[in-house]
Amino acid sequence: MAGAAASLSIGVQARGEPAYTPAATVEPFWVRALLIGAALAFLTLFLFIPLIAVFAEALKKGWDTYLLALVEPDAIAAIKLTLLTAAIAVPMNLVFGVAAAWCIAKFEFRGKNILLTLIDLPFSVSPVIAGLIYVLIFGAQGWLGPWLAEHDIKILFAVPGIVLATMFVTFPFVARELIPLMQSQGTEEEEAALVLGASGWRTFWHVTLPNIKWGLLYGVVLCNARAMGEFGAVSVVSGHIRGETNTMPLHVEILYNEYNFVAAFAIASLLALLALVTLAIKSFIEWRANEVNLQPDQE
Amino acid sequence: MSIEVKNIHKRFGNFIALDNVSLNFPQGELTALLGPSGCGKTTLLRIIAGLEQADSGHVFLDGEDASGQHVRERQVGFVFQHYALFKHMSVFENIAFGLRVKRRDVRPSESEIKKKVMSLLELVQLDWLADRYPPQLSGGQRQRIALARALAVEPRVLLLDEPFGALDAKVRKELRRWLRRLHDELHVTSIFVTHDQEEALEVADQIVVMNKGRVEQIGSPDEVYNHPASSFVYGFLGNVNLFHGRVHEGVLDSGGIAFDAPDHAQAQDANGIGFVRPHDIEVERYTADAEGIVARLRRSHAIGPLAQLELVRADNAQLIEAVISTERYQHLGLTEGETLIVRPKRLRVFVNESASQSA
Amino acid sequence: MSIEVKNIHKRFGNFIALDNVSLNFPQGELTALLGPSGCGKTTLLRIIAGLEQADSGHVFLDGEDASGQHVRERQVGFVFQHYALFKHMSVFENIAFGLRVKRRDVRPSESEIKKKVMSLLELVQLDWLADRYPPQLSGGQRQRIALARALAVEPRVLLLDEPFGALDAKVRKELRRWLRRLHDELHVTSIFVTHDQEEALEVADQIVVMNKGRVEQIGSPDEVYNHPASSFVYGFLGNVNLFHGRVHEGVLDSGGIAFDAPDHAQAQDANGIGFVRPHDIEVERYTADAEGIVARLRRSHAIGPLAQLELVRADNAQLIEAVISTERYQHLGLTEGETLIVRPKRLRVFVNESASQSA
Amino acid sequence: ADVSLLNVSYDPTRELYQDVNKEFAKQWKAKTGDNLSVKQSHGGSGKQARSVIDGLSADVVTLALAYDIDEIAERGLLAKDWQKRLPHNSSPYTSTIVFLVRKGNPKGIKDWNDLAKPGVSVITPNPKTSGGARWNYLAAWGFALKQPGGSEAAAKDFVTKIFKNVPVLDSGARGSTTTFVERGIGDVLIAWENEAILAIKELGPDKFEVVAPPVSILAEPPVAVVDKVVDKKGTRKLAEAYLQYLYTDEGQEIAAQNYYRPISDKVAKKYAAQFPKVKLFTIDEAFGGWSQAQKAHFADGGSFDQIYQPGKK
Amino acid sequence: MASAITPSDIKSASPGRTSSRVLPGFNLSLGFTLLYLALIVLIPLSAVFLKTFTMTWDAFWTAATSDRVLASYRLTFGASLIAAALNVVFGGIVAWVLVRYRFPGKKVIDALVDLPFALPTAVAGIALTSLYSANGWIGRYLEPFGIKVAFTPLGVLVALTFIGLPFVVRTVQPVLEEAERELEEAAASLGANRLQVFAHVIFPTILPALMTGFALAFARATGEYGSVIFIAGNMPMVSEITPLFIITKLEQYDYTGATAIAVVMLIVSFILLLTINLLQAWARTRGRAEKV
Ligand SMILES: Nc1ncnc2c1ncn2[C@@H]1O[C@H](COP(=O)(O)OP(=O)(O)OP(=O)(O)O)[C@@H](O)[C@H]1O
Ligand SMILES: Nc1ncnc2c1ncn2[C@@H]1O[C@H](COP(=O)(O)OP(=O)(O)OP(=O)(O)O)[C@@H](O)[C@H]1O
Ligand SMILES: [Mg+2]
Ligand SMILES: [Mg+2]
Ligand SMILES: O=S(=O)([O-])[O-]
Repeated sequence: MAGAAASLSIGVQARGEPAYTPAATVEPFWVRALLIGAALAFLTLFLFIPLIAVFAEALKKGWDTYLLALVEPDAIAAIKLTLLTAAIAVPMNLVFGVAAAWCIAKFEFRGKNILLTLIDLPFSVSPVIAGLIYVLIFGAQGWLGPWLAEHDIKILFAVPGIVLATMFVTFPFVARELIPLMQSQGTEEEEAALVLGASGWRTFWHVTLPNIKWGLLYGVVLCNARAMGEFGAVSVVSGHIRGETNTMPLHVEILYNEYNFVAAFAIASLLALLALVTLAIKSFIEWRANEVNLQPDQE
Repeated sequence: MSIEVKNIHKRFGNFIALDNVSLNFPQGELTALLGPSGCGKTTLLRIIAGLEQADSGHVFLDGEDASGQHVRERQVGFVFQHYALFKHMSVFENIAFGLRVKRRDVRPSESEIKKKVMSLLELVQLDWLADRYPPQLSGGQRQRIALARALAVEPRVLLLDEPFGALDAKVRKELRRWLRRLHDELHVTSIFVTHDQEEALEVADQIVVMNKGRVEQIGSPDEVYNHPASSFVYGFLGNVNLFHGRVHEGVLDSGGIAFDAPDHAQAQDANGIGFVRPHDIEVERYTADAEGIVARLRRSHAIGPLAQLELVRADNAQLIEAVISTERYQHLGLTEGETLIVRPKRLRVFVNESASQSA
Repeated sequence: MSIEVKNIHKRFGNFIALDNVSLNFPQGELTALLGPSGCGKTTLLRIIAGLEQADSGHVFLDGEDASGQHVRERQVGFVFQHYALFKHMSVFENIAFGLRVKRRDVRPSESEIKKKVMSLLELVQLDWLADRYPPQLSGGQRQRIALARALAVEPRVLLLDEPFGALDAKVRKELRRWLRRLHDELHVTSIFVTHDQEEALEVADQIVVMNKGRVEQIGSPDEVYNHPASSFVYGFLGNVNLFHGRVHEGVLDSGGIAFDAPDHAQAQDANGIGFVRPHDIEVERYTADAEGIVARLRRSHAIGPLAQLELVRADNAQLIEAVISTERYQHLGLTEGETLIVRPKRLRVFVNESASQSA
Repeated sequence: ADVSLLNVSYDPTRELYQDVNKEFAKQWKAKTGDNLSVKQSHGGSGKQARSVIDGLSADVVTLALAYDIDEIAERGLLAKDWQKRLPHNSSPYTSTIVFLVRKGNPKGIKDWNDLAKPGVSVITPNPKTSGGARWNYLAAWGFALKQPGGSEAAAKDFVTKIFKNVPVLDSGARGSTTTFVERGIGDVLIAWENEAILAIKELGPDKFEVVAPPVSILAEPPVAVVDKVVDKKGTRKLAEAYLQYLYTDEGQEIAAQNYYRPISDKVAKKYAAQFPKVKLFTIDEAFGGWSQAQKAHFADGGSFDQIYQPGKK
Repeated sequence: MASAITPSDIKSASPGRTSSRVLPGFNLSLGFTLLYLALIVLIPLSAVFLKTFTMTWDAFWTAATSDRVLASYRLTFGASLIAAALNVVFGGIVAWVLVRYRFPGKKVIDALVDLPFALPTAVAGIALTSLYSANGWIGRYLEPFGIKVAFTPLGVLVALTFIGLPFVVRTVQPVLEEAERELEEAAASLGANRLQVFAHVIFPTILPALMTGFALAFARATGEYGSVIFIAGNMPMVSEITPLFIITKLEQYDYTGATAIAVVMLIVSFILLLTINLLQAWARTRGRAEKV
């Protein structure tokens, strides 16, 4: 999902109203109304109603049923697994994202564009294929399968496989958020710090990091949302063992298949809630970034 | 501390940014690096600071070869055109940064740091801004903070890359005078880059004029302005009128009028250009017998001490700019459209562009 | 065509950007709108163009009320500070744009358009750039193309909002002269906005000085420079030395030295400030019996026709800037550090800030 | 001690094995003192078999059809003659294929013939991915063969007609049930008997009814211990006991309670009322066994690929 | 992805310069980047290609171009194309409305546009299915008109439109935000009416972003699985998408068949990415030239 990053980089930029809306470049009222109407209708049909539906279904039988569905042991196990997966995949991609952004944004070297393309690659690979590749490598019939079996190392149908697939799918998020941000910031502040005698690490911690922290946080937040929500890739490598290798999205599917719709939507609503919290955090980050960075730069 | 660079070469890909540059920056002086955009000023400054690596050549700080030293160790103060203040740190923290990142054994105590920072803030006259953040400052204020930050670590030299380039004309003028005063107070060896000749002339003790990666001239403001070593320097350092013509045995013939060119006594019918600054042009009412160039006054305006005249030569319709004192202007009672006699008081002839170096 | 604005008011939220502005822009003249940042220059220009709506008041183009007209219909040429060229169109297409979007019945044929565009390109001396795209042009070239584009639709008036604001000092100077010449050729009623007083003084026929949404003064460059209507105008139009003191019956007493203030014969021990331009200050060697202010020459530099002197008053350590001709400077043989006598040749006293209007 | 077992099964057996596991664990605890937890994994039968092949360490597999376990055996995970190791072809319970229709049976569906009528909308999963769907398919095919003058060609024609009436092809049995029940699509759902009864119980006793066709197929979902896995994990004894348990009276009772037809006559009699009388034919007699059926009908280019080409005009 | 709008070439974007190797950590960061990239992305992806090398060309060709697979390509790429186009139109309008107009609830809408990024696809699939099926909240109003959405190719389109929505909005939005209002004013002062301003000034400005958004939405849509399988109906030859087909192949123990199709999809992804990057490079050169 290449686009995520797009939204990201935008995320931390000024998203204010235009300074003024002078008469000369404004459409007649009816055109405005028509366009706003079209936009709202489209969004209602494709965004709002589905979102409301999730919660409506989840609460169909009241709060008690809803809460009960969330504390059911298998649900808890799924939530735990999802959290664990995200807790591993996100920091890994975070470290990667920072390293990649550092070398790409702050240095010139040959092959940079190829590197950028390769970093984007997982965005456009079908999640199903993302799962398939791990089956081909770690499956009992795959390259490393026999060796792994011999050494009793479990990757596929176990947590490592799920984490790997998640890492693959969420691979570019942080990097893609940071690269444009760091590029636009240039290197002057780092150079200033070095001239003042700061070491490399100090420069990074005290100068670079504070400058990218909102972008970084935003990248992490979206990476996390996607890591917790991934279905296709994880479905292929999970094995669907109840209470063991089911992540939340998979658990949703299972509950759904057990005619347990309320519980399915309850878990789904948890994920939707996560998405909403993500968006709220994102909005907050944008707001903060505007507050902090985009104060009148010239007076 | 003195700075010396020797035989510096620097390329970017195929582009030669610095071509065998050797310079001396004397102890305690304020030197301007002046030249058109892209001539390599920034590159040279960055090489001195250690922010860039020269392809060959050496940088000596206080006589000691610094080429191998990391920027961290060179103890230079660097002021960037766009300030490069740390946006997330307060003014105070910005200035304190250089002190706080010192190795523990040489790091001053917090109270010393505080004293130092406050005294620097006083020096740049902005002590009331200590708690602000850079985005809350005006451009001029930011630049002064950037300077204070550079000074905090007691640099051996101060390097400023177009420090006022991002400011508007009025602030710029104010700040350059302020910089001069500051320098007079501190006497740190300083180099500052500019492409504004007025700025260089007004502020610097010494000016280095660069062009296309080479040094064209080095000298005091008076020297480079009044005795330019090349036609390039002449043209770059102020407005100038050009009289194209042929030089023969010490005389430039431009459109039938003869100008003395004593430098070129041995020239034999060579192409030559006479350079005259607008204020080196004498103007008087036309009289039939007066010697000089006949020109029509197209436009004039006299505001303040000087009057600007735009004249058109009667013979070849070339434009001549002249500057005379407003007193004289009023005394002459000139009106636009009238015909005048124009005479260069001082003219410098360069034969051929390529020969200009030897001229 | 003449332009008149009457009783224009404009607010943004609670902020009053224009406060009852009434102005007349005579046919065929080039008027500069001059004032500090934020004083409402751009707002006024945009209201005249129809890009912005005034809260109240009227705009008359050629005597005809245009307040209800859309910018499309006003036939004004507008030139923006950042050029606002269409990046995806070639220079040719940019200039042709205004012609091509005309209603079919009044649209010229392609060959006419071509002729017109080429003649405009010649006018701005850039006919060799027709096929380039804006990103491939220098700032000065872009601005000239923007002007040609505005001229293509044969506007009745030309409005320029800091047309040279984005250019660097040298190009800026060149271009403003070029603009003046162009205007002399075309004689389109033009208004241009600037906050650079030098630019206004050099180029305009008439200058409107604005401050805080109001008009401070309107007049020829000479009038506003030499006879400022208010202390604000005095200060804004050039460097100035201030002598604070008390005015009593036609005399300003500043630090024990008396200055004539004939405008304020009836003032009774009021606060007053004397304004003196640097070139209105006379300087001579110190002699015990000479009348005037005693000051030390802190710094001087004489490049070109004028010498700048930075003096420090002996009595109150205030800074005085003086400008004298280089000839006189050399004649006096001044050296930094010596003590001089300083005398304002011309001084204008304003009593109290609030009373300055009546002064 | 704590011991565990992984039972990889197909979709409709969730409820069955939940009950089995509970009871068996109780018994096992009583017998050995060990705390047993049986892990369950459910999905389409084919997908589950593939997971096992790819390394999902199932101690036992309890799938929809023998062919899937054959595939596992093919990869050497268990002996090829696995089906002989437990009684009754390793199928501790059987089932058949019936119809679920909307209350009152508005389309009057009684028999397979009714599914082929134009205007009847039929829901069944995709035989390529669903074991249940293959039973459905073969049931219809077998029915046609058994009709007077029945031939392969006639059967193909008949099944083609039925699939013309199929508007949605879910990937698993459960998906189809949801489509029929929740989405309200279709007039009739071809389903496992146990699925149909369960659906009525879980989703709407007053909305649906089961229609048993006079003739249908005897579905024998097989179970097996995965040798490779149990040997490695040392759980063979436990796994075998687990499967044996299915054949005990208790096991049979649980199966019957979950609407699987028990093989024990005793239990069968007890629950006879719950299962409609249907004449059942076996896959061996109608198709010559699973591998033959698979090859002829579901492999690429098989009969299903030939008849089901809705995109083609 | 942001790359569209954010030139990877620093020279054009940054106030400073980047040549300086004075900054530390280049080798470390690049080394780690390459290593991690190789381990997580490159080596695993190469497995797919290597697997197909075990097939003969004929086998590959048969597997990748059987009628059913071809039909799934048609559906996947066709629906993705239409969904991306829909998103270009409506996403463009949404972006425009969000940037240019003020109306109640705007902030909320702006935030919610990212929902499809963050919402798990399976949840989206289930929710959309229950809404658009004949007895769903929305479907029941379409049913009388004979419009069936769920379990038809139309359903696939709905799901793909849902997941692609943010791409166009989020690539166009910043471009519109940064578009100089002055350009429009210049055009208006030259006599252009609003429609002409749009056609000649605004549209060309946002065109590259629209195209990038389109390509991104399209790329994402072709690979989408989770949200589609619930709503598609998955009828072979009719509503079976390619990723599902890969899964189907797998479930028939046909690994090589699955990889063959995967390779086709990967190659399409590569080409798409390349297109996107070329688009960006193009936008970038325009951006860079501006600084001349
Ligand atoms: N990293 C780089 N890669 C390629 N070329 C470079 C690089 N840095 C500088 N140059 C080129 O080297 C030349 C000199 O650059 P430099 O920045 O030193 O010029 P300058 O004199 O400071 O100009 P300006 O007044 O515009 O700042 C320029 O032509 C510039 O384009
Ligand atoms: N749309 C707006 N909303 C709020 N305030 C505005 C708006 N437009 C202009 N202003 C304010 O109105 C005042 C006048 O603005 P204007 O742009 O006319 O000033 P200016 O004289 O052109 O200044 P500058 O020299 O900086 O361009 C300023 O204080 C500005 O902040
Ligand atoms: Mg530079
Ligand atoms: Mg303005
Ligand atoms: O679970 S099934 O294989 O019967 O669909």
